[in-house]
Amino acid sequence: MLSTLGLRAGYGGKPVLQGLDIEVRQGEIVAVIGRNGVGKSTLMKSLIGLVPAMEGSIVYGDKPVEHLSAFRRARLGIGYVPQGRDVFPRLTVGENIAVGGMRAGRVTETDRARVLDYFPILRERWSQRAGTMSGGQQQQLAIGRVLVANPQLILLDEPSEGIQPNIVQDIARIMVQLNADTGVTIVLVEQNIDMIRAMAQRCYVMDKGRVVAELTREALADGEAMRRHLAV
Amino acid sequence: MDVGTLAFSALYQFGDAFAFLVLSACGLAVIFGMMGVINLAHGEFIMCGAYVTVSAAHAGVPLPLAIVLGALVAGLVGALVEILVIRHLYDRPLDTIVATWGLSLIGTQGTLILLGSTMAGVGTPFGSFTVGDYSYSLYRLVLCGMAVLVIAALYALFNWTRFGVMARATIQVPHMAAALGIDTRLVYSLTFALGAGLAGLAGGLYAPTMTLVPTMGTTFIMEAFVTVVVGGADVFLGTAPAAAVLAVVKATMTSWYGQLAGQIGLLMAVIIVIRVLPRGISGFLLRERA
Amino acid sequence: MNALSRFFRRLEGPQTLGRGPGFWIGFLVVLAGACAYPLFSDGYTVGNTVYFFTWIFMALGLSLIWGYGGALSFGQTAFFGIAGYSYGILTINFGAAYGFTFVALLFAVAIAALFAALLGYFLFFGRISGVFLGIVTLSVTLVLERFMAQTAGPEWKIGAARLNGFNGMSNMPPLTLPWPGGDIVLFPDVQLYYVVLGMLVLVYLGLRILVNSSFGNVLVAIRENPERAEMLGYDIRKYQLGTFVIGAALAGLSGVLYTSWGQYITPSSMGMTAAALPIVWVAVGGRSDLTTTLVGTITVLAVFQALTIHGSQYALVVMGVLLVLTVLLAPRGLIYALARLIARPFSSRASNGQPGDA
Amino acid sequence: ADPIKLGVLEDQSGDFAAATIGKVHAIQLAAEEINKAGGIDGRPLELVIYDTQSDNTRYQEFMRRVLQRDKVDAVFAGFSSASREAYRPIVNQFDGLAFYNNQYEGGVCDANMIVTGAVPEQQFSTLIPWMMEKYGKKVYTLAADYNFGQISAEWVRNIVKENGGEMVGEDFIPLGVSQFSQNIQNIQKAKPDFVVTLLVGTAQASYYEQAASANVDLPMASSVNVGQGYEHKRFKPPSLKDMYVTTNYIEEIDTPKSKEFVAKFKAKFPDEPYVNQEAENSYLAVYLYKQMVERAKSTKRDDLRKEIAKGDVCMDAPEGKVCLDPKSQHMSHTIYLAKVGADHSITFPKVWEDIKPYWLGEAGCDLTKSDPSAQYTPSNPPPKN
Amino acid sequence: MPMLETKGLNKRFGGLHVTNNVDLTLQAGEVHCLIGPNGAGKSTLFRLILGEHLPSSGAILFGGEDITSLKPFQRIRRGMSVKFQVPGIFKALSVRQNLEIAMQHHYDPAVLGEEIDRLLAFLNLTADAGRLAGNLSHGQKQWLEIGMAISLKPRLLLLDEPTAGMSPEETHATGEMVKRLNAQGMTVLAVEHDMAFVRQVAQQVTVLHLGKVFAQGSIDEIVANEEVAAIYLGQTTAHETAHEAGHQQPGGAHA
Ligand SMILES: Nc1ncnc2c1ncn2[C@@H]1O[C@H](COP(=O)(O)OP(=O)(O)OP(=O)(O)O)[C@@H](O)[C@H]1O
Ligand SMILES: Nc1ncnc2c1ncn2[C@@H]1O[C@H](COP(=O)(O)OP(=O)(O)OP(=O)(O)O)[C@@H](O)[C@H]1O
Ligand SMILES: NC(N)=O
Ligand SMILES: [Mg+2]
Ligand SMILES: [Mg+2]
Repeated sequence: MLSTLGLRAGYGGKPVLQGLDIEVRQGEIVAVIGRNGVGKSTLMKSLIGLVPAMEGSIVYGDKPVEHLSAFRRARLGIGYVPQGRDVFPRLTVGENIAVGGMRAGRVTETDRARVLDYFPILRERWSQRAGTMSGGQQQQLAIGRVLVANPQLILLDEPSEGIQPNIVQDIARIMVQLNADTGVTIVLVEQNIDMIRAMAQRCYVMDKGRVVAELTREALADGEAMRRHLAV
Repeated sequence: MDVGTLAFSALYQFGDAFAFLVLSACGLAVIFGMMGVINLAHGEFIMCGAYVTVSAAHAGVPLPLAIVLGALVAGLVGALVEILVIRHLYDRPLDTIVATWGLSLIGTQGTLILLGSTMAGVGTPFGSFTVGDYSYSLYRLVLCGMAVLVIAALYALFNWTRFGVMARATIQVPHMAAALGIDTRLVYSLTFALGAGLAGLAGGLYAPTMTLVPTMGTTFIMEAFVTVVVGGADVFLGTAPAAAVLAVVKATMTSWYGQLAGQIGLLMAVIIVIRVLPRGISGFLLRERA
Repeated sequence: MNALSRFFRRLEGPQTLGRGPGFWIGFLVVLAGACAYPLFSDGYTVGNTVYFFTWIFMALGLSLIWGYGGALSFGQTAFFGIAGYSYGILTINFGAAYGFTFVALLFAVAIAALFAALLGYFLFFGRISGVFLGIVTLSVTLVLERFMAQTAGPEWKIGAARLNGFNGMSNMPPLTLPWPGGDIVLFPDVQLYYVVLGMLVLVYLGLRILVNSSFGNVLVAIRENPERAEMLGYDIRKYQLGTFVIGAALAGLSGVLYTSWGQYITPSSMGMTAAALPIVWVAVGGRSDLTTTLVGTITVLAVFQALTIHGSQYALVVMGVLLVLTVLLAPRGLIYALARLIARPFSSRASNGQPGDA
Repeated sequence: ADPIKLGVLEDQSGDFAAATIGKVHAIQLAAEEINKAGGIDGRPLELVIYDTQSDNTRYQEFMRRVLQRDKVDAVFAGFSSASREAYRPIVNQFDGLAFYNNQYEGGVCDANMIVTGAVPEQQFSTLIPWMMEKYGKKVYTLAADYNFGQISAEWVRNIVKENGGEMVGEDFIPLGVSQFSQNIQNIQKAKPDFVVTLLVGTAQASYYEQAASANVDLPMASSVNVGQGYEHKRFKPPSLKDMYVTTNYIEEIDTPKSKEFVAKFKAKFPDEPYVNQEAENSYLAVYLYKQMVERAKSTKRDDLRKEIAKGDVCMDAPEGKVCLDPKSQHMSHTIYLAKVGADHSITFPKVWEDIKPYWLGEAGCDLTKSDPSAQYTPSNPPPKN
Repeated sequence: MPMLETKGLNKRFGGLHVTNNVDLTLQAGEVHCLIGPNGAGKSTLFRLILGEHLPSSGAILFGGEDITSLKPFQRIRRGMSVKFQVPGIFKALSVRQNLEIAMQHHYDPAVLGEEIDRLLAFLNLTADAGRLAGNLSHGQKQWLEIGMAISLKPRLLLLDEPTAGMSPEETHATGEMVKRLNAQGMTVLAVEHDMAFVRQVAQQVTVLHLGKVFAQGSIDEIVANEEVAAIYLGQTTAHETAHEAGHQQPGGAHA
């Protein structure tokens, strides 16, 4: 479904990702973990195309996409929830959702209703400007905005950040449910171990722009092993 | 003189000032108000629209069509300018001051070199009508109507259509819009072209009533900037009320104390409005944090 | 020696590009060249160079307000004009004897600064920022221009000085140095050149000290993120006001020097075109550094003048093209780009800690 | 022989270009003719031309340059009065000689200046009484709100009063204003017999189109339009219908000298849209200079002034005979009353010959006796001595 | 005397009553955590305390002084500082300069350089000192922002989600830092969604819900509160947190 080979990408000519290989199969939920600044977000950005690949390849489906610009990749069915939310501050909640759905033409009534059922606060605040929403509300909007277009691959960059604990659990549940129902593939960057455990089937550990380990579901369950890897 | 005549003349003067402010400003409201590009070449897009309109009219194209043609050509030039220059400057809007200043020099002097220092006019259509003791130009009412129409059309475009929402999203957080599947380059080009086209429309509409010289754009530019800024960040909740407020001040001052007072009154009104509403009229209407 | 090195340390810091012995040796060489050059040149060139110099103060002031403080003032010419007219009014009324012209210079600059203080109070304590600030300052200068343009009538005079409307005010004496055995009249020639050069060096070094002080730190903090700066306990309004007044005083100094250079001041020096020019100079050089602003301003003035001389009707087109190309090819300013190019082989530090050209 | 150098500082771009490019061309034409005919006393004319871009600061830069670096013998400079005032201190400082070849508000009494343009006493003392006689005594003035407009309006006011008329209104328009709806209404309200339009710059010319489309339909009188800005060529008829202008030259003047001048001009500059008053002023100024130099056998300013002081520096210009007034160093002119018809054709209902620039001299300016440098106005005349 | 008191604090945005009669008391020297659902009004309360928003009604007392109408910078100078939810750093300036701007008026110029070095080391940013703050990773920005806040040596430190985006180890280290600062006498008010962090540092917890104070007490009391679990914690979290409370160990407990 998605794989990178020897991916190097970074900012201003300096690579952050130093030859990174991952492979995600159709319908999988794969987590990426690592300490601050190792390049997790950079990986996500280069997968969606916001950071250009300097070397190496990114294959999505069976097509190489590293030369496509971000909007083309999005139109191929990749949804991206960035770290730091990046909602459109002066658009209303409703308009944010509408923009999320544009890739697939217009948002259908059922899709919208589904997303609003996931995150009732969005329905409540449908005409509020997104920039005035609380941090956690914005995060929910950022996730909802992507789900409304029914992507085949979702890139989630620290989706739990700033969200209240019970909704974190809800999000994990929703994602797993979605994955089961529609077979959507998910790549998840997270620091929240409970969320990883609740969602991920597999996990890459990153350090200094490389994958340094891969953990199976069993290893994920083992708290000690996780802790060791995160302390690299 | 009876009250009806006086009332009509006051209304006419207000409408006339309002139309000039709105039509001067609407293209800039898109390019500067929405996109954040400080477009000092705005006047040259207006001039372009006027020149094309008049040239077409001289060539026998009916005036309404010639005006549309003026707007279209200005829009095309806008698209070209966007692709060649502006596109590279979105992340540093202040630098657009210098770039568009340069474009303005090129536009003005280039026109002078290519087309000479003046162009013959086409004359104002529709003739005049009389109310009480005064006779008025009918075309001025048309301008007024066009101003209202343009505002309504823009409001509809940006709030009710897909393109409008896309454009606003793109301008607010471009990388995220791209990541959601919007062709942001295209949206930018189209939006800029729209702004340039609106400027061209203003030029085309005013062309029959004005001297045609390469520097004619400068007579619009101060009014345009002032209206857009007093309006504030939101194009339509801002520009229209700003133009209305400023038109009242300008028309009143002009009729009482003359054109100088009108001009100074306009500028003072700007200073006072911004002092009272530091983020413009729409900033006040849409109070928000962030 | 210690005091000297302490002095030099205050001239350097993250807020200015030129650093280290290499830069200062270069500075002294350029300064020596500037001092020596009138000896090898003709009166016209010297007078013309003074003319270029007169504008630099305004550019440096704008660099401070805009480049460092992040507040785009589109109305520096208002202070330029106020000081220019003040100088005219004072000297026409009180003459040039006993070095009064320099007293008038100080008064004129002070009047501009005072006006800036009032305006700045109104602006910054009213929390006006961004483009709003630009438009208000532009409006102020345009009001002054429109007003002065219509003062042609004989009723518009202050003492013996007719304001003289759009035609402008003339007949004021040039700057005059009191000198034993006859005052030296500073026509645009060698004497005036040295006086203005001296002022320039003082202002440049003074501003370097200012921007590299803790004041300068706060200034760039306000530029980057005013809310955060306030949340660090700084009363940003006062810093902005202070900067605005200093920048205005420098614009005023330009105004006085310009007025005495050509014995003429006109409302159009406060008009739209005049108001945009300083922004162009500063932006082309690289607004967030004093040195690039200084060099950039001279470069733009000289290049544009040369183009006008040699380019006939194509001059303005070529200027326009050059401006567009500069912005596209040298995102942080022409002089900045050149400086980086020159500095690169000499210092590895240059690439460190400098914003990337993203 | 050494060439005689003439500096030419005119606005070939910017706001004033439309009225000024022709001035440069006229000077080039005159210089070419003179050089073909052997120059001035055998010395060829060499022009040093700079484009002042309608920018006062450029006048200051380049006036210094032509005088100090290029060391020209005389300078032909300036369209707007502001530009003239900008360079005048510099001409004074270097004691140069400058020709101002533009009609203007009058009053410059300056030993370093020679003015070939017409002044209000020439244009208004002819125009206004004629108009009052023909159309009536109620006058409305619409003028540019700066020195030229204000001082010209003062002249109009005074002349109207002297002739027993009444000013029913005056409106001043800041430069650059292009919208006139309110002024049009003011004029209709005042019901004048005719309107004096002293509008300057390309923006203000829009008045005519706007007044016509509102059907104002009043006769107009002007000292500056048509002759300078050839508005009758730029606007569609009949917006300038019944416009009367006193001018010392326009290309429609139907004399052999004039026709010859226009023919030569159009042959050399086929793209020139119009040969206006200032072009002719500039053209004759070059010949005037030639004559003075030849008589003085010198290019020194003081020698030339001695010739001027004799009071017989005259020549046959395309407009007719002109002479230089020694007291003010201004020019006498043939003043043509041009009438714009409904189809924008020009007729000349009246011609006044040899109208002198009398005011400065009568008011007390005498450049044969002293070397002042000032500009006076009727309400601020020279000190009487 | 309490360090901070809010009395009947109200804030409305249009029809939205975001802060509803909040009475909050912070004793000097305590670490107080503010929790509550998204949109409960926590960040808004911070902005009210800092003076970024003015309350619709009510009063704020700081060290006994009524500061309700003071400007933000005046409040900061009286001894508070803040780390915002969204990092507010000087993006185009170097990391070092960010700290210098924060610290320059709080340290003797002679030792300023060393103090900055020390703080950089503490924040794990020594290697990044010369880089532009805007180019840091999200977590690094959080650290920098925290560093700027504590470098003012405030009496009251306000932290809005200080550990968002941090790994468990870093979260734990942040908690230890808060405790250390507290031991030195700093009063801390922190907003957090990470219950492990709250448990690690909080001496007092206030739950905000729909703009009102919903519950108050020790972390154990709060976790035991069924209603809080229902609106905020969710069942498993409440359970796990209570469970892990038994054997606290570094970096061990996570929401
Ligand atoms: N815009 C940028 N320009 C330059 N360098 C950057 C930029 N964004 C991030 N970096 C650098 O790239 C490296 C990786 O950053 P990235 O954001 O991918 O880290 P991360 O693993 O997501 O960290 P975190 O957990 O803190 O979010 C860091 O060293 C960071 O400083
Ligand atoms: N300017 C505003 N206009 C309208 N509503 C606003 C504004 N600012 C905040 N709100 C609303 O006030 C409520 C409280 O927001 P606040 O940011 O204080 O929440 P919070 O408790 O910090 O939440 P989170 O945990 O998600 O950060 C939210 O519902 C938000 O949408
Ligand atoms: N001389 C003029 N018309 O300004
Ligand atoms: Mg990240
Ligand atoms: Mg919050």
